Amino acid sequence: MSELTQKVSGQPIVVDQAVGPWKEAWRSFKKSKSALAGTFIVVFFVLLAIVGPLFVPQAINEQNFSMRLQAPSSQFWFGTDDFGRDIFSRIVHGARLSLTVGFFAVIFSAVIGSFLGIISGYYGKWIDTIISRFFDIMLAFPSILLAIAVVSILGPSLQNALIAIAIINVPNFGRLIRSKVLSVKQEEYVMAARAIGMSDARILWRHILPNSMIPVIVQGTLSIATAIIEAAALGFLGLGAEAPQPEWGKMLADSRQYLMTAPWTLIFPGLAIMLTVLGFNLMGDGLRDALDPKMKS
Amino acid sequence: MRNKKWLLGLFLTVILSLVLAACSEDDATTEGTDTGSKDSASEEETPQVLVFGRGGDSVSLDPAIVTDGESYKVTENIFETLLSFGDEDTTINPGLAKEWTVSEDGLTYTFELQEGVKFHDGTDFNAEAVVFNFERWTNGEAGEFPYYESMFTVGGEDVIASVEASGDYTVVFTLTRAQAPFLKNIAMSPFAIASPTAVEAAGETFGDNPVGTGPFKFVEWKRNDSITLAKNEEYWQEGLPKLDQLIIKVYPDNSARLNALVKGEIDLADGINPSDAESITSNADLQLIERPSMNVGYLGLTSTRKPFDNVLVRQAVNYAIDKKAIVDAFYQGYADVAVNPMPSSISGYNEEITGYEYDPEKAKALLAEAGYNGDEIELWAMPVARPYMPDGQKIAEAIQGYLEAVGIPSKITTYEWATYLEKATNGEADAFLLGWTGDNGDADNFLYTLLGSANIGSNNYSYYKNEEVDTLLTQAQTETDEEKRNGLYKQAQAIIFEEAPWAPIAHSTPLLAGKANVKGYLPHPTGSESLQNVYFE
Amino acid sequence: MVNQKKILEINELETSFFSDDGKIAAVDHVNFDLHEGEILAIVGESGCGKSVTSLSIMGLVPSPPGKITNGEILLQGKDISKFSEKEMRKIRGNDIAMIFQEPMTSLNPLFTIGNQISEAILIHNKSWSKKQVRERAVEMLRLVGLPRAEELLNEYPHQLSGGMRQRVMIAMALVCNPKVLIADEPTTALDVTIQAQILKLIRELNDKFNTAVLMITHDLGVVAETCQRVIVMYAGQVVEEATVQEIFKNPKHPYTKGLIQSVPDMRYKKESLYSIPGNVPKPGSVKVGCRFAQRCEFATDRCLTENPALYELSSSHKSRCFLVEEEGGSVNGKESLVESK
Amino acid sequence: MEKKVLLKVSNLKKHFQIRSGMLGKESGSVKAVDDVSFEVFEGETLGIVGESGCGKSTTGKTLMRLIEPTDGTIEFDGKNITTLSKKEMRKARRDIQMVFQDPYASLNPRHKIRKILEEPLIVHGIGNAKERAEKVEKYLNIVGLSSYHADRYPHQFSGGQRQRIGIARALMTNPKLIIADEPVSALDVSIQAQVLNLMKELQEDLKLTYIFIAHDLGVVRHISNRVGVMYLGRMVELAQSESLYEEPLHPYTKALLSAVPIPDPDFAREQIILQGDIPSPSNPPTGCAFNTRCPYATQSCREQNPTLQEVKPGHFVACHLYEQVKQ
Amino acid sequence: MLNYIGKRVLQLIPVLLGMSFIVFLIIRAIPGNPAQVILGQKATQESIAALEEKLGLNNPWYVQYFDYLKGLFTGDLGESLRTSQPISSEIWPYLAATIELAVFAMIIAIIVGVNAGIISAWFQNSWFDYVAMVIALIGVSMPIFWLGLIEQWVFSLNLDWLPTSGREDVRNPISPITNFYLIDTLIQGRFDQFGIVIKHLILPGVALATIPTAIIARMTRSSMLEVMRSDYVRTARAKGQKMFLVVYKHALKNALIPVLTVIGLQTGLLLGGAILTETIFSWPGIGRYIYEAIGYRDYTVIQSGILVVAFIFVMINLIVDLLYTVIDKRIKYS
Repeated sequence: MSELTQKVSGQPIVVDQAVGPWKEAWRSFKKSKSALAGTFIVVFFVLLAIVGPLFVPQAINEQNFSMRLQAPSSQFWFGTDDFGRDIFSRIVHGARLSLTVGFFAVIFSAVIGSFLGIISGYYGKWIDTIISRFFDIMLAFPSILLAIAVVSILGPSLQNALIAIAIINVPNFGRLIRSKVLSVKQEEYVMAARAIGMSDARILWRHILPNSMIPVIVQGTLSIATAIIEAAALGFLGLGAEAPQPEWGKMLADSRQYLMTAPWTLIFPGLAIMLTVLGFNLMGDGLRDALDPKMKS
Repeated sequence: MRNKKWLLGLFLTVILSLVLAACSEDDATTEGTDTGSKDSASEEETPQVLVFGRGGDSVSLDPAIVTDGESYKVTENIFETLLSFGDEDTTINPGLAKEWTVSEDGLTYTFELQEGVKFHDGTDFNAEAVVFNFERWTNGEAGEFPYYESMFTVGGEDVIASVEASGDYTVVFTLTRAQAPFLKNIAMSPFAIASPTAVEAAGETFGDNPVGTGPFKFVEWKRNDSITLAKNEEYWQEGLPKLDQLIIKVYPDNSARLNALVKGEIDLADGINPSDAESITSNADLQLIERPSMNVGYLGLTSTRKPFDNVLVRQAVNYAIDKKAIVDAFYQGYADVAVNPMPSSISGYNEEITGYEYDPEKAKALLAEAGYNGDEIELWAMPVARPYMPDGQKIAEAIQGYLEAVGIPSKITTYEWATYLEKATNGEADAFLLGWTGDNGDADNFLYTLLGSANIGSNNYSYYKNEEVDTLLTQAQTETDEEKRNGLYKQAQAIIFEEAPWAPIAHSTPLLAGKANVKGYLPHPTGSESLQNVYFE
Repeated sequence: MVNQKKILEINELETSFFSDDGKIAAVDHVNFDLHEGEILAIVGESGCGKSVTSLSIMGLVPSPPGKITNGEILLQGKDISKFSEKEMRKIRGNDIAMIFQEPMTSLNPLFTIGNQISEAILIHNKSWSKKQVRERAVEMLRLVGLPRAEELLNEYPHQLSGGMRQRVMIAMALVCNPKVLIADEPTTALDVTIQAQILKLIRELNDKFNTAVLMITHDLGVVAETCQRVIVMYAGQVVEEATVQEIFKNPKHPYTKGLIQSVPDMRYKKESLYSIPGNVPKPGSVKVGCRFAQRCEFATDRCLTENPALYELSSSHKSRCFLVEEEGGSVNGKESLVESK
Repeated sequence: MEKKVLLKVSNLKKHFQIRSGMLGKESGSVKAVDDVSFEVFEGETLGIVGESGCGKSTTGKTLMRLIEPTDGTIEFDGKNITTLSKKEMRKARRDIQMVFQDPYASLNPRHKIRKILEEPLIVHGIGNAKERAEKVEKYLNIVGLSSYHADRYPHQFSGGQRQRIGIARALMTNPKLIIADEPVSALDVSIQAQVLNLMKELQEDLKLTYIFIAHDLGVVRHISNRVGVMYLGRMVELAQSESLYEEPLHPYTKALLSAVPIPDPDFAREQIILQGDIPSPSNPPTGCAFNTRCPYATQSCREQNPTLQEVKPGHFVACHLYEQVKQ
Repeated sequence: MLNYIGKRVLQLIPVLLGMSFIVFLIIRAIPGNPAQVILGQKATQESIAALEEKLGLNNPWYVQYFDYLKGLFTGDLGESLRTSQPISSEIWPYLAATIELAVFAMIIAIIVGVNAGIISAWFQNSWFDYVAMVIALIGVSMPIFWLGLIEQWVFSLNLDWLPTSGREDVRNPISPITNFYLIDTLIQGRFDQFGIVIKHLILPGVALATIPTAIIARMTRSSMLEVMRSDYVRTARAKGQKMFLVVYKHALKNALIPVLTVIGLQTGLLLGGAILTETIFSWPGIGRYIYEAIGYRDYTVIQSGILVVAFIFVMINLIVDLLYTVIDKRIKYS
């Protein structure tokens, strides 16, 4: 037998390092140009959100009526709005708001959704029925209307918009996790874990959860993208950020009347939303390909 | 195989429709321009069709049961009242009543009606019809005819004791108490005379099939979209109306409405943003129309809440805000800086009061004197555009900046409009933006309604209560001598100025815009007017 | 047998896959002939290149990343590896037909059996009437031993068992009387009793129509029961070619020997099976020397540095091993021709 | 010599319910395992063969109660494990371990080999960290891998190596019985031989008892002492492997054996080619399940289900043909 | 099959019931009083109280709920609190407007998306594939309210090709029959108006179609790529079938199933979620109708409106499920 072992190890193909699934994923992620581009955009906006405000030329809420609606120039890169505020500075600050909303809304909905989904998928039976019906109901709601209703209850503010977005995204995560748990439950390594005498709780924690979480990461990244759009949409309807917060959707809504006269007030906030969302979408796609090639939209 | 056919079918249908669209597009454009040029050529033969764009749909076309201005914009053209306002002011003019007399004690009013007037359904207009309408309103269930209740009941008691026909064309009103603005009230849109036959026949659905005596007949209502009216060929005023058809179309979004106007899809548009005024005046195809101001936009300071329970703080706020700058920036100058709670065009306006000038230093001093501790206040901003305040959010942002400058930190808070009103009614706001558009151009409709303590929990949002003011205002209600009455109002305004329950901001000039060839349009300060004199040049 | 007409000649075929790591030859200079009417087996373990060989013949190597990078495939003397896609379409299903391993997934689940067979007929016989097509389809289904042929035409694949589906696949493949039938692991997914049915059918059809069959399989039992000649592939190369008798009675290549010995024979119980140590190398991983050297008990230094040629022992037996050279095998035939080019 | 019975299975049944209709009423059942009884002696290998859908895998999983049996008893080491609580059953699994068919799917792709192998020890509270690490290395060596392999992930191994890991995992708790469910069917022939040899060596060294489930009759003969043949959820024949392969009694066994291709071109035999397909287990024929394909089927075969009877010493068969002989 | 449909419809009942209950609770949790809103800023306390009583708003909530449910079971969606119109008759023009727009958008999305996806998959890694997929990614990242504004700015205001908003030419109004204007104009033989309706549909239709197009294209591509690798596609090619037919016949039909799910889902979303587009383009649709009703606290309209939208949403899902069986005979519902 030792001879055999030697033969085996004598193979020319010996990968001497432990290449874990994460490393493997990173490798394939790195290969994708679009994923890298997405990451670059995301990192750029994250950095912008963190350190950008320290460097912007003008205090964002400083009103200067003599400088209203100035076209982009070397002084005001993206022009000024109807308060004479520098749009560039406001967009930089707005990155912080949009990213915060996107990120936390997704964290909340992912945590709650995963919790419900795991319970539903793992325990099944009547709990599953109840939770699944609940998800059905939530999904049958036109989500934007639901968000509007939630904001109407809580009062319009960025924080409440965040809560509304978190709520409408719960069933998406819940369903995803539930189906993933159901499929992981059928995997042979779970059967194998039971065969060695492992308890259900341990199987859930050690085997089912880690393997079910991958789609959550992917979905989470993609959901940040949609959450940012949803926050902007609520802001656009006047149900999101409060004045004078430089939230991008609100900036768009505030500048609608200048579509003809001062289009820069609309173009730049819109571009900022689109780019950020694009970044997260690209990154999410890359993550999906790297982590979970089988997963589909 | 079957599958393929299905796909092919779908494909062909779509291609076909696109081709059709492409072909007919050309037709449409040429036709469109044709009609356009004919319209502007104002030839006698071609029908004159005017499209009026506005922000919201009517609730109902029965003027008696509604309270919203959008409904009156339409009903003014279908119905007429016994008396009518002047073209651009609230002076009393004959309407369906050609003459009227008032008794000495102010308790009996006799109206002589126009003869030969017919409702659109052919019913004769006469004294019986007037009596029928007033009886309908008097006998209505609580809440059914809200305006009738609010204008003709005082303290739960009916003002109108009886309405009787003393001849085919004579109507006599008997009041329980004198009411100074009675004639102005009678002229208000809600008290338009409807066809008794139609009301009885339609019952609850009268609001869908309105029948009046007005210059236009109702044709069609596509809810949330458009209402079409046609010329009343039998209209009793000779030569009117000049238009053949009137289409009132909803564009909820201000920008969308303006775009439609620019594109020639509509001829008249209300709710124009002051910021767009410049682009309209510089466009030769368009004209900017200013509606005479009869409103006030103000920053209410709830006098039951800290820190505004202190008059010094309220005054300080008044000093802190540069109202002129706000008017210039957000009304684009299409407003007067407000000093008093009512606009200067209303009789009884106190011209001696010049208002608080912009003086941040003085504001700081007052705050120091008041011992204001620098607590953050909530500054409420309305979420929707109102005629008296085109953009509450932005004005709030500006005010926030001014308050900050004198050391009052504030947080801008917004609720949905319905919630906003309710919460403000409950006195939950520290400082809030609101406003008022007059109904009948009477001082009572501003001062008593907005600042009388009886209206706390209703329109007195700032919870202002001053016994002296209350006494002056109730006295004025029954005082029929115009001079004396104005004196009372001037006194009240002086006290209100000192007490500063509000920081009045502006009396805006609501803007409309129209195609340059639209003539004869005279916007009315109340916001609703008949378009009978409008024509295309 | 050797004198029989060659219907298909594979000369120096190299099919490579391109990835970020460069080019990897999955089929590495493979030579063999297929004669009229014979059943030739290509046997080997997973990853040896046997399936890629068959796809190369069909011109169905997934591209990208795969591509035929060298050699020729002569069908009755014409090099079809150089054919355009359009020309190739006329060959496929008409001159060369193919059946696959998974009868469950090889039939389109959304079309009826009749639709799929008719399609195969119509592609190459465009002028046929509906009735002709239908009759031919029924005839073929009967031929492969399917009952209720008429009704089957309106049924969907999922209504059939695995064995029946494989029969349908065979019927579909033979519908245009091809000269060559490539059967890629046709029974691997089937149960033993069904496998016996299908193998019997293939033998019968081969007899009846004289269709040459290229049988790709990993199962030596299947080889022994159905084939006349055998090609053994290992890591992309042909390592041995012989008649079925020779392969089993007198295997020359150590890999072939090992392979045969590692099969547990149902007839006997051995104390311990012979096992070839180590693993099948990944394609492209062995750069120098004999590809089997790492696992070969006879391996010498020469084996580690030099790649042996396919030595010919007799006209019907070739083996890629230096031991054969020592036994007197010589290099000739195509290989020598091509190499001398 | 009386051999010790390690596992005794009596009248084991597993019926999967099919629900349908509006309220999910039970409309039928798949009798995956239908009244199967057998014994496994200590130190032997019992092979269970059959075609797909015959219930051999379900039987294997039911023995460990990975699938709860519908009926019947399983006595392991003298103890009835069908009545154990879930918790007790988990403990009992220390002595019964399983090797799975798919070496790709049965190892958690996110765990390193060390973690995979340690897990059974942790679950059963065996040893401290150091002892566990030593044991992992020891068993890696035993199955022919090296200790440095412990820090790799499953996807870095070939199929044969993974199956060695699967076997190592099964051995970690020193079980008495190993149920191997098609352990070599996913492997290439040359690798298959390695794994089979390994299993045989381990059996001798560690005194293991195997239940070896497979569809390949050659493999089963090679490794088993006794062999059971299953068809449609039933055990149709059970005998010493020599006896079964040399003198199969049941017509199905005969046909099955004759259908196996023999890697010998000179081997001549009369093949019995069965007609038709295996019936669906959700709708099995009445009487003997094999009667639809059996060349000898009689009226009684269509009506009555034969029971498994010992017709020769140690040779059991469920067929009406032999019942009559015996009587 | 009928049995299955019946079962599915039965299953809808708890979902719709649960939904009506949740909607009921949510909207009553929204502060603000419908009577106040109806009467407006100028109302008195008395008239508000009187109106509340008239509308039944002073009953306990469960009484209101059961009254509402009772109405629902007799097919009565209630009356709008604001306009006193029966919702069942009031809602249709809005719904029809939205359906027309959504269907128009989905037709664009399906034709463009499916074909782009197919071609991208067929010529994987070609320039077309790259360009199409980059566009698709930008498409899914697009805030459509912004896109709508930019569309108006470019195509309507600057280029003057298309109308800015609305469904019809105001001066040349369409007399509604079905309220689907494309159909109405055809019935009436008004081809000039048909063209006008199409022109009005283009801008909002394209804005609305952007995201579904992108999603469908991506979905079709990945689904096609998977199918193209399948054995039966290889079989079809081995028969000598033309690549075009292999792709559009064999592969597409199989690839369509996941795409169908997306199409169904997106259609459902468009029907309820087009509020922003409807606002920007002044489209008198159901989304805006409900949104405005929230503003007016018109409880019955919100309740019934959302229920109707949800009902359509679940019906679309049901139809999609049934379509599966048409496409894929393996799927049997019983």
